[in-house]
Formats: sequence, structure tokens, C-alpha cells
Amino acid sequence: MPEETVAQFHIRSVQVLAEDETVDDELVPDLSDDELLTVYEQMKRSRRLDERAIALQRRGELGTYAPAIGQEAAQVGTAFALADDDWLVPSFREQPALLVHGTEPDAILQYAKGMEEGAEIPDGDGALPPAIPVGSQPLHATGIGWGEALQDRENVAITYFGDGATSEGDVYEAMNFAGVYDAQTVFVCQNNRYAISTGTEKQTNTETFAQKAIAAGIDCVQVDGNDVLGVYRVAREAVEKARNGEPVLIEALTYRRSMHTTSDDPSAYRESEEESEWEARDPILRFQRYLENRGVLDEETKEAITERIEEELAAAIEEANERREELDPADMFRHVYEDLPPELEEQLAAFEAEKGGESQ
Amino acid sequence: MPEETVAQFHIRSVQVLAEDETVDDELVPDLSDDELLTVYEQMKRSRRLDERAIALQRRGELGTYAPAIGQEAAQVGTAFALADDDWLVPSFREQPALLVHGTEPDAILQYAKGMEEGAEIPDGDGALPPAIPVGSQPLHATGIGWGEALQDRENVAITYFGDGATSEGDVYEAMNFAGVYDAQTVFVCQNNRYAISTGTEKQTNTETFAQKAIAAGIDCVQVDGNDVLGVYRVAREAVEKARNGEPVLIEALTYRRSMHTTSDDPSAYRESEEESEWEARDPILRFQRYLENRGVLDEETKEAITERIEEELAAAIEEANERREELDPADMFRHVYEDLPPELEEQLAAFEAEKGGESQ
Amino acid sequence: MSERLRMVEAVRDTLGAELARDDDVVVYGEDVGEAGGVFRATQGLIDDYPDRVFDTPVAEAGIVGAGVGLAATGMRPVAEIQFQSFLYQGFHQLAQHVARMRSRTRGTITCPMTIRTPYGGGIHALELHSESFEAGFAHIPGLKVVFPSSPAETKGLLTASIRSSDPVVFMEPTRLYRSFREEVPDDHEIPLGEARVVEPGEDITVVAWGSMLRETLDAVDDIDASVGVIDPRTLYPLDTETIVDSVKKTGRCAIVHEAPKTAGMAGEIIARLNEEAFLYLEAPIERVTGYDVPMPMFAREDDYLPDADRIEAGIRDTLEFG
Amino acid sequence: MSERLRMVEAVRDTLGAELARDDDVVVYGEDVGEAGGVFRATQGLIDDYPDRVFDTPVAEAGIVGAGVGLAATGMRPVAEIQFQSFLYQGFHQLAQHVARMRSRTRGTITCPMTIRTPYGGGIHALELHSESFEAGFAHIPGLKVVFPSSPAETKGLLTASIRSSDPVVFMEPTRLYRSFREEVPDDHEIPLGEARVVEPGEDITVVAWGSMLRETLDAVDDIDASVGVIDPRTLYPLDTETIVDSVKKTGRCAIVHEAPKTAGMAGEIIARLNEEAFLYLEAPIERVTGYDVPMPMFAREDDYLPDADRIEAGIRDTLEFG
Ligand SMILES: Cc1ncc(C[n+]2csc(CCOP(=O)(O)OP(=O)(O)O)c2C)c(N)n1
Ligand SMILES: Cc1ncc(C[n+]2csc(CCOP(=O)(O)OP(=O)(O)O)c2C)c(N)n1
Ligand SMILES: [Mg+2]
Ligand SMILES: [Mg+2]
Repeated sequence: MPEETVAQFHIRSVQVLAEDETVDDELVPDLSDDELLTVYEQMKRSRRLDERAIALQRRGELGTYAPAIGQEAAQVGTAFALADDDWLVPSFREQPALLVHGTEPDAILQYAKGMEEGAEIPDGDGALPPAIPVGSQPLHATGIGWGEALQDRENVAITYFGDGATSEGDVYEAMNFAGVYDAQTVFVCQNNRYAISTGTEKQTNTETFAQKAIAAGIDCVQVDGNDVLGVYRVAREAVEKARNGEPVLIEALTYRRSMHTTSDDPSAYRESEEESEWEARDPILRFQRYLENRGVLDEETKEAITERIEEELAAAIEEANERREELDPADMFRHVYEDLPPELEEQLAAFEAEKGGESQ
Repeated sequence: MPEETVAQFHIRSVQVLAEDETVDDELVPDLSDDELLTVYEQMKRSRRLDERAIALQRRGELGTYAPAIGQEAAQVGTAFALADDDWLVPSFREQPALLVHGTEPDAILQYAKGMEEGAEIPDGDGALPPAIPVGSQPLHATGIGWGEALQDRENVAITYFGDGATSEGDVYEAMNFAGVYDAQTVFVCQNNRYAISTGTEKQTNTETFAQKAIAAGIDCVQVDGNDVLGVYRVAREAVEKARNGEPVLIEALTYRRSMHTTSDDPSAYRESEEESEWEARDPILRFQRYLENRGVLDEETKEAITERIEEELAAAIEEANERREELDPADMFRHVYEDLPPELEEQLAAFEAEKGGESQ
Repeated sequence: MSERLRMVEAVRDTLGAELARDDDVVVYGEDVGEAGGVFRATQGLIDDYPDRVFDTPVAEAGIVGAGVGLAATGMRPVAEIQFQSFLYQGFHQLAQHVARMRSRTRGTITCPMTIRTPYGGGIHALELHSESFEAGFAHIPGLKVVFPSSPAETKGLLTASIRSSDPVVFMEPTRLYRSFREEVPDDHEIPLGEARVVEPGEDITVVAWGSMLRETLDAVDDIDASVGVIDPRTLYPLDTETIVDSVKKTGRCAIVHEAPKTAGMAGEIIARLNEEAFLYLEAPIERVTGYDVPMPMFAREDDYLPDADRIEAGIRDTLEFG
Repeated sequence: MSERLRMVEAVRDTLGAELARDDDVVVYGEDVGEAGGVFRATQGLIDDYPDRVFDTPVAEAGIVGAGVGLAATGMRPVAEIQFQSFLYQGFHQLAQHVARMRSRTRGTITCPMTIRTPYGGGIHALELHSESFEAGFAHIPGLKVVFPSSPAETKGLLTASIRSSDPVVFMEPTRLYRSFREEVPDDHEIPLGEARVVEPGEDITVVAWGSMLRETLDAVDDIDASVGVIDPRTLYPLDTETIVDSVKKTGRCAIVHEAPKTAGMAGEIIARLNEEAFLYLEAPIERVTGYDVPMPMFAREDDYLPDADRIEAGIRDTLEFG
């Protein structure tokens, strides 16, 4: 055998709705008009939430906020492929996916107000709260996908992370574990070209992020992440595979159009021309033109959607403000352990005495 | 582009000296008879050291010891490709590589006697001490390969780890960093089929370990790790590449013929038939037959080598025993910081008072 | 019913009993399956529960992190980390997620995970196989930190840990794994957070846990005074009351641990005594601990570790003060 | 020459000066290059030293671990970990290698690495951006743990840290980065391990570091007693002597830190005072600290953090004891 090839791999890349609005008819997913409109509305909803959140942050009403502007197709397209009982394991920029999965906008706002209330997971929601440590949450999704399999259930876990996150050893460990245990897990790497200021070429020497899966022995696919139809197509396939114990990594090629977070100023590390280029390639715009051309979306529907979203958001903001008003600081002692240990009992008593003293 | 292939990879596997002793003439490295004999002697030296160490451990003269029996070709073949100033970054089973690189056998024995003395690195030795935490040392080799490049030096770092180690995120991070910084580093994964009791199929879902490099965007190659000529061939190529800032991962297919460590009993997790099979495929035997057939190795030379090794080892054992006798326990305080901080000054004084008290 | 078991057998016995009792329990870690664990603490379990006992890849962040997900699906993960210092490879998952899941979600998601790990010196193991970082773990709110000191204690505390809906770091002293046998009751649960008064005493209170409790009991034998010995068993939450009550009586106290002195758990206990028994203290509280040096390799291990002699000297000094 | 600088500017100034002074210094970390760091602590450095300032992948084990290798080749790595709790991702490299390289090789290989990391609360940051795990770091022999509390202190201590041949964890209080300016001398090195007597005092000694020193100074303003304030600056090694000397004089002491109370550094300081100033203590030593809860998200942050009021109350209680 002196020298032979013992294994071969190739990375597929998929696009259904091209930038020039041509559509690959073979690959186009069969979604009803209603479903298409839902996808559109979810993208708009998240976009609007992000815009309002940035404004609220600027007014001091929210803390640091990480907008997903430009990444709506990558997230809505994947989350839309989930069933009701499937799990969502987000990073910190998953507004679009969370909204699709059923998280209320007011929870997102509460979280952005620095309230643990916003990280409460309603019973049966099948979600984990935002994960701040980069790359740490895919392991949780692996554990979930493994646990579901162990309990002979069909639910899958989908987890989101960025191009930068793939540099953390945890992400590799997560995919490798998933491969070993046939975890029912879909890994979504949103390659939005930046990890804060750091471009992908400084993050890794690979040609793609999809190929990170090869090291873990799991399937992978790349997709135009600004093409919601393409994203949905590969996600549906991946979710099906995962349901059968074949974990998959999806790399969605997209772009973070806004700042990393509201604390960030992208002009320190990228040209505004680049941003303009990607403005033109905005995923919502592309999909909107497609729907308009197909005659699915008219002005009236657009207005109705806008109105609905504005109303919802207004209500969500009010709700979040109210919950903020009601916030009980002493709660920080109450959820550390199932039962308050003596240490915390004592500390809580001192805390209350002090607060009582203050308000007298 | 609806669906296209955007990247392709294949894994090469190399063998020069086959099990049936056929040799691939195109690939056979040009080593002089003297060099061939040195390679042989180094393999024998390590084998004999391991055998004696196991016996010493059984007599209570050494602590836990990890023999490399069966892996001599994988290590000697790679380490032999290094230049004098190159760096060796070992795991805990690298006797063959360490001996080639110049570590004295008595240092290895001192380490096995639980003495930090055995982990002293003589000035200019270009080595790091054994790394016990699995998978932690490749990052050091990346740092070295990067540091050498930053200082415009040509030295490379070679690092060794096992199949199990590849599951640690650190190993991935090490290769990914190396890819980004063009580190002058060669990664050697000795796939000896086991991580303690755990077989490779429980370690990862991949077909090869070489392909772990694809996730990091660095080169890789697989080699028959029991074929010292093949190993040397791929190592020389890898070292050359690394010298030019192209890190490489080598997967050497081999087998851990003995126990994981002297604390381990392989009969709990593998059949003795398997062990017998691999006894027949022993790397030293294969190479010895090759040298004999080529007329490079005769009985006289073999005897001379054996005698030399026995003498050396006897001296090394004596030396290690002597250093053990001289051991000063108070040294544990002396190398924690450059200068003794007040805390340690006080603790050292108390320690000495106590010891003084005891010996009175 | 009860049986005379070694500590490592008590671990196995408990794991088997909990696997039998609760279908949600899953036992996993490096080499815990086919080989039964490097200390044989899981031997045979995979034969009885092939679907709930797993050999894992060598990846501690993976082991700890996957537990968060397993727990979310309703399982009760019982992970083994082969040696305590390798828990450092998963330290971020422990501190950022395991410990905080309950508090950050206001109790809507919990992580009832038990991480068993052999710790400490005394068996002439390799480098980094003998650490005791309990003070670091106890400093992470959300975790419970538990130390058995005998086979029966192991059974009672491990049972409670696995059943606890809070995450537990369960530290098993390797040097006690096979050192003695003890009657171990069949169904036995010791509430977490309750210290054990091993010996009541009038003249001095000695606090020690894990393997240091054994050394302490040896030391105490030679002392001609009424020495009280307390095993806190759980370092967080810490049963301050039992310790304080004893010290109020004795007025003197020594604390023993093998971890380095600075920022070790003895400091915490001293702080609590300072707060709650200040007026009763008749002598400085003595610390008999490891030194502020990395746990040395085994040729110097016995010089590093507190032993009965050093503990005895510490107790005598304290008794003689004033 | 000297300049009025903010703390974050003092960091930058020091890094620039050390890069200029010593060709072996290399500065690296996430976003420290082109963007100049998320707090701008490295702004502009890459322009002057493009070959020695690097943006790294998002991988803290990689950052810490690569430093071990860089150091072995003779470089002097100065790494930034973006927020202290992300050092947990590299905790194993820190504890198993950085801290131990010198001792395990008997000084033949060293790791003169400085790990700078912003720590602590007070700026309404995201979850896990506000931790203070100094007690855990100080419990790892081989590390030095350093806390600046002002721009000038930053310059002096960071210079010493980078020049130190021992590894240093350098904890920068984010809330002080931009809070005030101070005259910062041009060439300034403060020996590690020497506390600063910020205010001498006769009635009570208060020990505080990092951002808590500022809160303490605010608290003290309102107290009608002679309050001594000591900033240890280095938590390991800890300048016990300076603290003990003061407490021998004052007989009373309070210790302030924002980390959780249990197993925090206050316990260690109390233990040392108990050992070395026992007969001088007139009141229990007071701990004014964070609570034993995970650092909450920012809506509850101010309730968690010790502030001037809480510190003042603690001081008063201690003064009034007895
Ligand atoms: C473990 C860890 N290290 C560093 C950070 C700081 N940080 C927050 S986001 C980020 C970049 C993440 O980039 P990427 O994964 O591409 O996700 P994106 O922000 O682009 O969505 C960094 C370094 C963190 N939160 N966690
Ligand atoms: C971080 C860490 N986890 C676990 C261990 C315990 N351990 C020692 S060797 C080993 C298996 C290593 O397998 P492999 O990498 O294949 O190397 P081999 O022993 O086969 O040479 C394990 C799990 C360790 N030393 N370090
Ligand atoms: Mg990104
Ligand atoms: Mg192996």
C-alpha cells in the first residue's frame, strides 16, 4: 500500500434563492404561502426588536445588547425546521431563533435589562437560557441530544454559535461527543465574518467552518446564510438526520451587519464600504423581493405585519418595564440552592435588615 | 451555484517497510548504515529501559510507569527527524523519543521515582518535561513553534500525544492556533488503539485521527507507526514543512503492547489474542529483520548493542538511586518562585524545625 | 441488612443502588464502563446497566458540559472525573454553567449533577494526581462540596448527593479507598450540611475531613487531653453551628487539611469562629495544612502532607498556648 | 516626567513602555490588536509593534497554554483574557502548567507570563463579566496575584508583573478603568508583595484592594474615628507584616472584597491575624463581602456589591464591639 488515500471528504454548499433572485426549483422547499409569510414575519419581528432594543439601550433602558441584524435568515430558517418539542440552545445573539421557538419578546428585553427573570424558561419550553461564555453551550446541546436518545424520545436539540466560537475547544468536544453518542443534535455555526473585531482569517486557517465537523466524524454542510429558503432546506435535512441519531454541523455564511454589541464600534476594525455591500445583500430584502415576485406578499400584508409587530413590541416593552419595577433584589438569595443553606439564610437576613434600615 | 462542492480533502497513508518485509524503493529514506543502526539501537534502548523499569516498579523501586513497548518505531522514527536545536514536547509515554532527543535514562528513572529532579531540563536541551494532563502539552508546542518563528529562528517543536488526547479541546486549539500563526510545530498522534481501557471507536466517530487536522486547516498524514522507515520518511517531510511555517499532524498507527501504566491490567478490557497478534507485528522485530536481510545487522553488532545498553542502564539505575538518596525534601519550597516569599520562608523554617526535631 | 465494605466498594454499592432505584441516573466518565474505573469504583455496573453506564472520550469539559444537557432532559448525571485536578479541564463548565443554572434561570432549569472525583495524596501517584482544591470549589456559589471519610459515610453522603437536586462535587480520598472495611448499611442517606461529632471533647476542637480525619484520629490517640474531633463532611454548606458549639466549650481549635495553607478552607472556618465564637477563644486557632507549594511528586509527598505527628504537634501547641 | 492618566490609559502606557524596553515582550489576546481591546487597553500598540501584538482566536486555553511555549523560547508573554471569568476556560493550563513549570522542573524552565484580566462588578456588564476569583488564584502556589487600585498603581504593579520571572494574574477593576485620572510617573515599578498604607489609623484597620479600595475610602470619610486603610496590592504573596503591624496598633479590623464571602480572601487574612495578632484583637474581624450567590445580573448587581454604606456599617459595628 506504500502510499494510498484512506479517507476522503468534501464540503457541499447550498443556495436556493440566489442574490439575483433566481431560484433553484429542485431544491426549493415546499412551504405553503402561509408558512412563507410566517418566516418573513419572524425575520421582520426580530429585526424590529433589535432596532428598538438598540434605541432603548442608547436611552439607558437596556444593558449591553447583541443585535442579530443581518443574520435573520440563518436563524429563522433553521429554527423554523424544528418541531414543537425540539430544544433550542442559544448563544447570546439568537433573538430571531428564540422568537421562532416561542420565547416572548419581553423575556428578551428583561434579560437585556440585567434581570434573571428574562432567563426563566417556562415549563415545557425546550430551551436553555442565553449562554454568554463563547462556545460553551454546544456541549449542553450534545447532552440534550444524547439524553433524548437515551430516553427513546425523538426530540432534537439545535444549538447556535459563531465563527469565533469554533476556536474554543468546547465546540470541538461537543461535536466529537455527539459523534460518539449519536446525539440528536444540530450544530449551527453562523459565520458572520467577525468575532467582535477579529476576522475569520485570524480565527482559523480553514477554508470553511463546515469542515470543523470532519474532525468529529459528523456530517456537515455549508449554506448561504442570507438565503432563508436554502437555510431552511439544509436545516430540515439536518433535523431529520439528527432525529435518527446523526448529528450535523451547518455553516451558514452570513454577515453581522450591526455592531458586535451596543458596546462596540465597528469602525475601529472594518470599512463602511463593506457594511454597505452587505446592506444590499440583506436577507430580509432578498426574501421580501422573492415573496413579492411570487405574489405572496402585498403592501397590505406588509402593513398588517408591521402593525402587529409594533403593537407586540410596545406591549413587550411595557411588560418588561413593569417586571423591572417589581424586581425583588432579595431573590438573588433564593435560587442558588433548592433550600436556603444556613449561610444564605444569615446573609439574606443581614441583607434585609440593611435594606429595611435604608428605607426607614 | 445551487449545490456545489467548495472544499475537498483526502487523507494519505504511508508505509515503506511492509509487514512482509517488502520495501517501497521510491519512498525508502536515504539513511546510511550507521544511521540505520542508530535507529535500531535507540528502539532497543527504549524497549530495554521500559522492561527494566517495569521490573523495578514491581519491586517497589519506581512509582507508576507508562511503558512505550510497541510504539518505538512511531517515536524513534519521528524524533530521529529532528535537528539538534529542535524542541521535544512529550506526553508521559515518550521514553523512545526522549532518548533519541538526548534525555539521559537516569532522568527518566528519577522522574519515575517521583522526583522533580527527573523533570529538570538541562540548559539548551530544547525539551519540556513530561505532561501528565492528557492533551495539554500540544499547546506548549504550538507556543514554541510560534515563538521560534517570531524570533526568526528555524527550530521546530515536535509534540506527542495519543488517540485519547485528541478528544481534549486543547489539542484542537493547539492545532488551530498553529494554523493561524504558521507555528513551526509537528503534532504526532500515536494511535495506539487505547486510552487506558477505552478503544478508539468510543473515542471518536472519525475514520482516522489524521483528519482531526482538517478542522484546524493544517496538513496531515497517516503512517504505519510500526514501520520505522515510513515514520521517518513522513516525519522528515513534516519537519521540513514545519520549519517553513506549515504545521503538520502525523497519525502513527501503532499498538500499546503492554499495560497502560504499571497500575493497569489490560485483561479487564482486551483479549490476549489481540496482544499476541500485535506481538508478531512488533516494530523492532520488523526493522531488525530488514536490517538483517540487508546485511547491516549481524549477531556481533546485536550483542555489542545489547551490552552497551545493559551497561548504560545499570549505570543509570545506580545514578538514579544515588540521587534519590541525596534528595532534599526542603527543596519543594525552593523552586516555587524565583525568590522565597515570606509565606514560604516561614513555612520552610517550620518545616526545618520539625525535621530537625524529628532527627534529634 | 448491611455489609462490611471498603470505601471503593461503598462507592460501587451506592452507584448500583441508585441506578436500580432511579431510571434517570446515568453514570459516565473515562474508563468507568468496561474496565470498571481506574480504581474499580464502577466495576460491574455496565453489565447490569449497559444503557446507563458509559465510557467517555478523554474530555473533561465534555463530561461536565454534557451533564448540563443530560440534566435538562430530566436525567440525573453522575460523572466520574478520573482525578480531581483533571476537573480543571472542565472548570469553566462547572463554574459558568453547572453551579449557576438554577440561579440564572430562577429555578426553572436545574442541574442535579454529581461529580465524583478521587482527590488527595498518600498513594504515591503521578504528578497532578493528588490535588485538593476544595476551597476553590466551596468558593463557587451553587455547588455543594462533600467529603466522605469512611465507607459508611461514603454510602450515606453519596446517596444524598445523587438524590440532591443541587450539583455536588464529591471528593473521594484515594488513600482511603482500600485502607479499611466498615459496616455499611443498606439504605443510608446522610443529609448534606450536617457535621459529625466524631469525638466529643472538652479541651480542644479539631476539625478535619476526608483522609485527614484518619490522620487526626491517629494523632489524637497520643494526646493526654480531652480532644473533640469534628468532621464537617460537607464544606459547603458548612455546619458552622456544630463547630462553633464545640469551640465555645473548648476555647481552642485546630483545623487540618492537605490543600495548601493560603486561601484554604481553614481560613474560612477560622473566619466563622472569629465571627461567632470570638469571646470564647483562648488561643489562636491552629492550621495544620499542606504548604504553599504545588503538591510535590511522590518522593516528597510525605514531607508535604500533614501527618499524625504534625497534627499532634499543632494540637499540643494550641493546648499549651497562654 | 509624568502624565495624568486614567487607569486604562496607564495599562496601555505600561504595555507600550515594556514592549519598547524589551524585545521579548509579546502582547496578545482576543481583540487586542486592530481594535485595541474591548476596553481599549491596548489601543495603538499593534501599529508600533505589528510583530509583537496579536489578535488571537477565541480560545482561552489556547492563549494561556501557548504562553507556556512562548515563554520556553525566551519570550515574555503578556496575555489579555477579555473578562476574568473566561480565564476559567484556561484554568487547567494555568493551574497545571503556568503555575507549576518552575517548581516541577526545579527552576530549569520558567513561565514569566503576565495574564491581565478585567474583573469585578459595577459597570452593568453582561452575565459572567463581573467575577472576582482572586481567592482561587491565590490558592494556587506558583502564581502571584496582583490588584491595582489606581492609575499610578497600575503602572507600578504592571511594570513589576511583566518584569517578574514568576507568572502573575493581574486583575484590573473594570469600574476604575475610566473613573478618574491621576499623575502617573514615567518609569515606575512597585515591588510585588508590598502592601500600601493608604491611610494610617489608630482605631481600626480596614483592608481592601482593587475597586473596593475606592469604596472603602468613601466609607471612611464619614467615620469619626482614626481609620487605617491598607491596600495589600498583591494577594499572593501577601504582605502580612504591614497588616499585622497595623492591627496590633488598632486592635480592630475589617476586610472588604466583592467576591463571595465563603472561602474568599478575607478568611485568609483573618487566619493570619488570628495567628499573628491574636492577643491584640479587641473585636471579631469584620468581613464586608459579596454574598454566597453567583454574581447576579446587573439589575441586582448594586445590591450584591459591597458599597460605601455597607462598608461603613461594618466598620462601625467593629468599632462599637465590646
Ligand atoms: C469564553 C469567552 N471568551 C470571550 C468572550 C468575549 N466575547 C464575547 S462575544 C465574542 C466573539 C464571539 O464571536 P463569534 O463566535 O463569531 O460570535 P458572534 O459574536 O459573531 O455572534 C467574544 C470574544 C466570551 N463571552 N466568552
Ligand atoms: C486531563 C486528563 N484527563 C485524564 C487523565 C487520566 N489519563 C491518563 S492517560 C489517559 C488515556 C490517554 O490515552 P491516549 O491519549 O490514547 O494516550 P496513551 O495512554 O494511549 O499513550 C487518561 C484518561 C489525565 N492524565 N489527564
Ligand atoms: Mg462571528
Ligand atoms: Mg492511546
